[in-house]
Amino acid sequence: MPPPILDVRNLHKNFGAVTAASNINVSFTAGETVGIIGANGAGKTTFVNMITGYLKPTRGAILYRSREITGLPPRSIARLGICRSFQVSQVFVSLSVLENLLTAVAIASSPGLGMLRPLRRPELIERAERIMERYRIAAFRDQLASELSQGARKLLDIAMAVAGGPKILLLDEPTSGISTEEKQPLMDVVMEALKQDELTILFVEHDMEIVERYVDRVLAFYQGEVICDAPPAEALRDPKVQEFVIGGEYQAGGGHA
Amino acid sequence: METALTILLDGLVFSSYLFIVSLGLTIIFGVMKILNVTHGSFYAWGAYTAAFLIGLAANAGWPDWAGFAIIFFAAILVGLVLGLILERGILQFMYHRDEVLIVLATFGSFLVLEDTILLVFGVDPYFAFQPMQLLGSVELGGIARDTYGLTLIGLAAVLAVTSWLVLRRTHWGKLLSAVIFDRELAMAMGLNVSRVYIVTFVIGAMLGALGGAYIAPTVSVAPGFGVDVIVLSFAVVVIGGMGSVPGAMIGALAVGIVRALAVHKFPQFELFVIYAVMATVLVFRPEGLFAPVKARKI
Amino acid sequence: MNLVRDRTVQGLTLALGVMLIVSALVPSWIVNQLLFAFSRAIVVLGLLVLWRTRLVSFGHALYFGLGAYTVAMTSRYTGVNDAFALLGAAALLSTVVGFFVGFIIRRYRDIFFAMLNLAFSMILYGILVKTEALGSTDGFTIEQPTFAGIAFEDPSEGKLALLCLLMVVGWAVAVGVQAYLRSTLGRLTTAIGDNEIRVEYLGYSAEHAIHIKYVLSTFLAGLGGGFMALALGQVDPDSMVNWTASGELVFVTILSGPGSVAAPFIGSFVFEILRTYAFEWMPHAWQMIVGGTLLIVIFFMPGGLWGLVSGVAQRLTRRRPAAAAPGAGG
Amino acid sequence: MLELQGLDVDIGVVPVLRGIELGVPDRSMCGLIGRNGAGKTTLLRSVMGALRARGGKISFDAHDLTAEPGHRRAHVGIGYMPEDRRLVPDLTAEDNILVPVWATGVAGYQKRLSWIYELIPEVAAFRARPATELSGGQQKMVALARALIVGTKLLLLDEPTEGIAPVLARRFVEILRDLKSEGESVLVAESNDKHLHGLLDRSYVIERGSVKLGAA
Amino acid sequence: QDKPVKMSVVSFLSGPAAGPFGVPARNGAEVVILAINAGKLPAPHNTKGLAGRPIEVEYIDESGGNTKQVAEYRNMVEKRGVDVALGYVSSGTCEALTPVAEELKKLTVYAVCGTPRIFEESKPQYVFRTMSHATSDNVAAAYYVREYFPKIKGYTGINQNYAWGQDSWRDFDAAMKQLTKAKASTKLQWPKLFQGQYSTEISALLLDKADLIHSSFYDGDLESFIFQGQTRGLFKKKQVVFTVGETSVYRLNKRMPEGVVLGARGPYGVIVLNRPSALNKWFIAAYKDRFGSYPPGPAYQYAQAVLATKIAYDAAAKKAGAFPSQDQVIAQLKGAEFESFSTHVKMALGDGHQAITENGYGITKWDAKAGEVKLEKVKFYPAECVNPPAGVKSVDWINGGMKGAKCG
Ligand SMILES: Nc1ncnc2c1ncn2[C@@H]1O[C@H](COP(=O)(O)OP(=O)(O)OP(=O)(O)O)[C@@H](O)[C@H]1O
Ligand SMILES: Nc1ncnc2c1ncn2[C@@H]1O[C@H](COP(=O)(O)OP(=O)(O)OP(=O)(O)O)[C@@H](O)[C@H]1O
Ligand SMILES: [Mg+2]
Ligand SMILES: [Mg+2]
Repeated sequence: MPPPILDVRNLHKNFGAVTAASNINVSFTAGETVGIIGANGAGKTTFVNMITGYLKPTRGAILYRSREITGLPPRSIARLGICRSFQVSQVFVSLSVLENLLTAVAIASSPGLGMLRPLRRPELIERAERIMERYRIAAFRDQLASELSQGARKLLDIAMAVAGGPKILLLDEPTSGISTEEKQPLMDVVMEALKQDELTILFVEHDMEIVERYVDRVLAFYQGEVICDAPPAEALRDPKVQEFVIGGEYQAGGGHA
Repeated sequence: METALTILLDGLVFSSYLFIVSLGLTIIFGVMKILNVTHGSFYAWGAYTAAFLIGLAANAGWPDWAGFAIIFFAAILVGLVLGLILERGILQFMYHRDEVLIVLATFGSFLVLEDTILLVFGVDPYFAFQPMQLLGSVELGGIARDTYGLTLIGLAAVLAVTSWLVLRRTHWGKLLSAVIFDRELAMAMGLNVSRVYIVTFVIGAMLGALGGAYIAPTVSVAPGFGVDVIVLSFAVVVIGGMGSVPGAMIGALAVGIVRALAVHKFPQFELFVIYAVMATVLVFRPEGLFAPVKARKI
Repeated sequence: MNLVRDRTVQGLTLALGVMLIVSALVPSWIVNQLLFAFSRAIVVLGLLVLWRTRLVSFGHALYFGLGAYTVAMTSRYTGVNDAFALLGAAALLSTVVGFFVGFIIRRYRDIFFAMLNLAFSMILYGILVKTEALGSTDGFTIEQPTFAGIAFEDPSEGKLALLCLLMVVGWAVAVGVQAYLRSTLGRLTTAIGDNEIRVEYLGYSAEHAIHIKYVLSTFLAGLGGGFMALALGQVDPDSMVNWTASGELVFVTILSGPGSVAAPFIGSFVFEILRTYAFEWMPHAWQMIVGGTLLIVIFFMPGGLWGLVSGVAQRLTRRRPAAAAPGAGG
Repeated sequence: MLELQGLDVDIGVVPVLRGIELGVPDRSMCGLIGRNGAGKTTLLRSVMGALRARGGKISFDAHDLTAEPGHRRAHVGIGYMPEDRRLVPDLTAEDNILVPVWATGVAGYQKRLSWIYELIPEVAAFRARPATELSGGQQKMVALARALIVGTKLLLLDEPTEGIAPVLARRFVEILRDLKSEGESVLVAESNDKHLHGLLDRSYVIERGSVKLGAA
Repeated sequence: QDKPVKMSVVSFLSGPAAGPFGVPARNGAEVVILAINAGKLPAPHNTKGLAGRPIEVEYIDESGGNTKQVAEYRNMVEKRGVDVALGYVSSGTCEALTPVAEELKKLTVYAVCGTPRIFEESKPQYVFRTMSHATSDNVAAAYYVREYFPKIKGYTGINQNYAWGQDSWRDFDAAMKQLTKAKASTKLQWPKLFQGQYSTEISALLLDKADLIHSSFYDGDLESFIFQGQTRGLFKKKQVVFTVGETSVYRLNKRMPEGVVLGARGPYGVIVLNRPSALNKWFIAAYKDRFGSYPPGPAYQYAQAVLATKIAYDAAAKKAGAFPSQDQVIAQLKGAEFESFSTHVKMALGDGHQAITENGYGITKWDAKAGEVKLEKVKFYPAECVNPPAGVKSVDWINGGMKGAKCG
């Protein structure tokens, strides 16, 4: 078995009396696609936040390629290749969609003094445009991000996370707010990128169809604990998962049935 | 021991003064997110109006205590008139603009109002000493103190308690939080936001004017009266955490007492005290002592 | 990086050429106004850089004054009296101070950024006012400088030489700032103003970027202050370090508009002229005119003077009055 | 109950809604279904008075709301749940729910509040916690409760099930069903009708700023 | 038709110093200028205009700081072509303008200013000052204290925290050290300019063991300090010396505390109210006629500057036999000696560019019958007693034991 790319050991997080993470021990191998599910308030975002350096765990350690990254600031973690999208989209509202992506691409490709090179370089623009195509936001190329609808903003948010060429990608509810027609195409795109680049993807998801279809492995959270860590077929039939996350039996094909 | 008492009293008097002049500023900032430079004009106009009316009353043979009534009347009058003119005439068109532009708009209004004073009241100073004279002095800690100055402490306390009660103990305060956080949402929840803004701004203006009007009897009211108060009250408000009433109180106390200590013990450092306290607080607590809660972003 | 083809740079270069000729022809009071205006414009350029990140400093008179005082003190106490050396010292000192203060300042945003700058500037103000060796409230006068060893007998020739130097330096810093604003780091400016969390997660430190920006602005403020000191032949804390001086700088920034690196030069000149005439027409109510103008600019000219100019130009050439302000100049 | 006639709305200079014709009859549940950027949020915000109509008419219960100031909506019994929750961070969950009560000054809200807590017991559990601390989904529940407290006649819900775990989404649907049986009118904007299937009396499809009546 | 002489009169027309200082100063100048243009000054100055040409005057605001004044001065001279720049209250502004005046070669007559440095540190050709500098105020104050309050054991000061206050204290302290055995307090109060609130300072002064307080307050701050101190009995408990207190006398009237030592920065205002010279009587009457009050010190000081200018122009015209050039006027003003409205003025220092005059102090006393504040124990010290001799720097002069003082 290959060594884990990301290793989470004994992670705890308390907010006052609330325990948002309790004794989490998981590790991920390169190229894995992991779906994180759980009830609202179960601690999914907190888990993502700790890995990406936004929150400092109360206890425990996070190792990336055997190197401890616990407590590093987000930018260092991002530079290591751990990128993320957000539950509430974080985009540059007064820049156009193109400029949003250009910024993301440029930062990733210009370390140090490279930051002094012009932003609007043809090679960067080309890359940004490719990403826009892929994430179906090319139509909004010159629109300001503040003018985008919630869903389009979400797409942009994800595109920016991917733009940096990550090794590990964490997506917090990537498909929420995206209309059904767009959900699967979007995930297809993301997954395709993954397969090419040997990316590890962790994504928080409430839509079990998406989970079932795209992930290799499911982590289910409940009250800060991992209650299930198994392949999707198994996890979605787990009684605890059914009780606390799905709220009943899981029926393939979703609520339509 | 006596010196300690004197320092404490001096500190309290000066703190009260600071608190009274900063309260309106912090309330307006707290609710409307406007750093209101015209606060200095309200202050000056309050002082001028009070001094002018007290002078008139004295000439008309009114009793000296009428001065107290006039002070409050002047504050209400100035707050109402200037507050409405400014809010309706200028600020209401600016709420969607950048915070900093609003500051500058109030700065522009301040410059205009400052010269209007010159045109209306002339350059000669006004004196309205009657109320201070009436109250005389008392001996405390071995030295005479003017009673009027001590009433400042009372006024500050009353204002502090009242505003705290209104903001913390009534639903008003919580509704204000809603407006502060998000205008559109507050409106959707049924709140008449423009009325809230008008009322807040007028109350803030009245408090500013009251500061000036209440100080007027102790000073020579001359042009430029409102200029220094701006920086002073900004400093207090920043130390306390902008928009926080208890913050303004603690900020005023900190500055007032440290300053009294400096004046008595190391007068050569007096000038730095306010900014030193401000810089120190900000270095350790970037948003002031009582920072407002931020929304969770991620 | 192709600055030569940048329209703004071309325009600036053309303007420099024209101005170099014009300045030799105008009466000497205009030369003075130009000196004051362009000295201030360099400072305003720095504020513009900050404003692009929605940071406004109510305390840049700190660096402006520091630059001016460096010039005054150096010439008074060291005997060095060459414009190049003096200006170099001014820019250097304020940059160094800006660098250290920057470690604290860079953590602040919005109104707090503005106010903390104010606090620092008021500390310098307090020190100057209190210290007799620094001239106290009276400040200092400064002698006519030499220019790389060349001394001008006639003071008005000296002024003209200073203006030429100022315009060349002004051109250079404007081009430099333009290059910076086009760079990734400079473009990060608006992004940081919008959303720092995202900048962090893209792998860059917003504080770091702000620090660089801040130091750049302090460099410009010190340089502008140095020029101002030489132009005036005088420094004093009230008109150079007090909060009102900072307010004036911000005022000119707003008046100019953030649209272009050329804007500060136009805005500052208009400001100088405005103030001169306001003072002449209404000697005791000139503030009213200045204040009124500020209100008019804020209300009716959101992009400042530059917005006005480019707005007209755009209406003539393009169909949509596009999102003018922050993105322009590229 | 709610009637939109020929509604045109611009944001800035961009026309976003065009000639909207839409009606929510008494005691009915209507869906407004459309893809990202179709204009759902814009439509609801227009009804709430946050955006001014350039043309057309909004009437509610025989009131003409088109020209009424925005804050009147809550007074006449319209509750609104924005898509991005927007809880006041320094208030507790319960205070957030009560904001519209204080703003409109309606009396006797206690009964309705305990009814809401019965309806969504999750909220009762964290009612005393500051809104900042709640997770995204938890905030969503509070926002629904807040809409319910004054929305006695009509509810406007913007993507209520977005970001909600399936277990809770099911509860939401149940809640909506309960509301319907209580006689409330509801207009729900969703990007799909997966969860709402079978609940809707009417469903409108919105596309690029125009609506048409879809299959119920 | 003769071209008029363009004169700008600069003083504080806005800001806190306007009411107590700037506006009376401007008014004093105006009274004299109107009289000059009408040829109505008492003899021997009853010729029309400056060397026969009328004065065209513009009044300029001095507020806004030195830098702004420098810019404005240039506009005045280069843009508007002013012939004489006259006025200026602030020392800093005078210091700032001197090199500019030299550069532009423009006759500039400072009416007030405090600092002695202008003519001690350089030798300007185009700049004059027609009243004595601040050193004489404080030296005279120290003499006065020695004479009338010999029992003083200690003294302290409350002065505005800027150059004016600092210089005033430094000179007074140095002179006291030379003239008395009294000890200076270690706790001096340096409140900020325009602070307005002095309750803490007053407490500290009351607690200080020193029995005499020196203060160079002069504007709104002076009056605020008086109100607050009076209520707390400060002026009864301590002997206070206000070196520029005269500016407030007419306005405060009954509110002026009794028993306070007042100066007027020289023989001006209330201190010379009773001097019987024709010029003084004319000036008081003309001022009162136009502005309804007695002329305070600043009015005298500006009037004196205008008069000096006229005298120089007229003398130069006489000598040249035609309308004089600027250089000819300057030659006449240099080292001139003349009777001004209230005193004898001698342009004795700074190579004939800096005036010296006598300096006087008195003690306030409310005259209930007249309804006016009167000064008691008025004492004048001759010009050569309180001013350094030519060529010696004031500070060195005081610290060196005031050598060469002729106190008669
Ligand atoms: N900054 C914070 N302060 C206090 N409590 C917090 C904070 N952040 C999260 N919590 C609490 O921690 C718990 C876990 O929150 P988290 O945001 O991780 O949930 P989640 O699983 O992402 O839920 P959702 O699906 O609703 O987004 C919640 O009870 C939440 O209230
Ligand atoms: N401020 C704005 N300026 C210009 N156009 C805007 C602005 N806000 C929104 N729009 C445009 O209006 C259209 C409708 O947006 P709206 O937010 O109503 O969509 P939505 O249906 O709610 O989408 P979603 O499901 O993604 O939330 C979008 O195309 C969007 O780009
Ligand atoms: Mg979450
Ligand atoms: Mg929407």
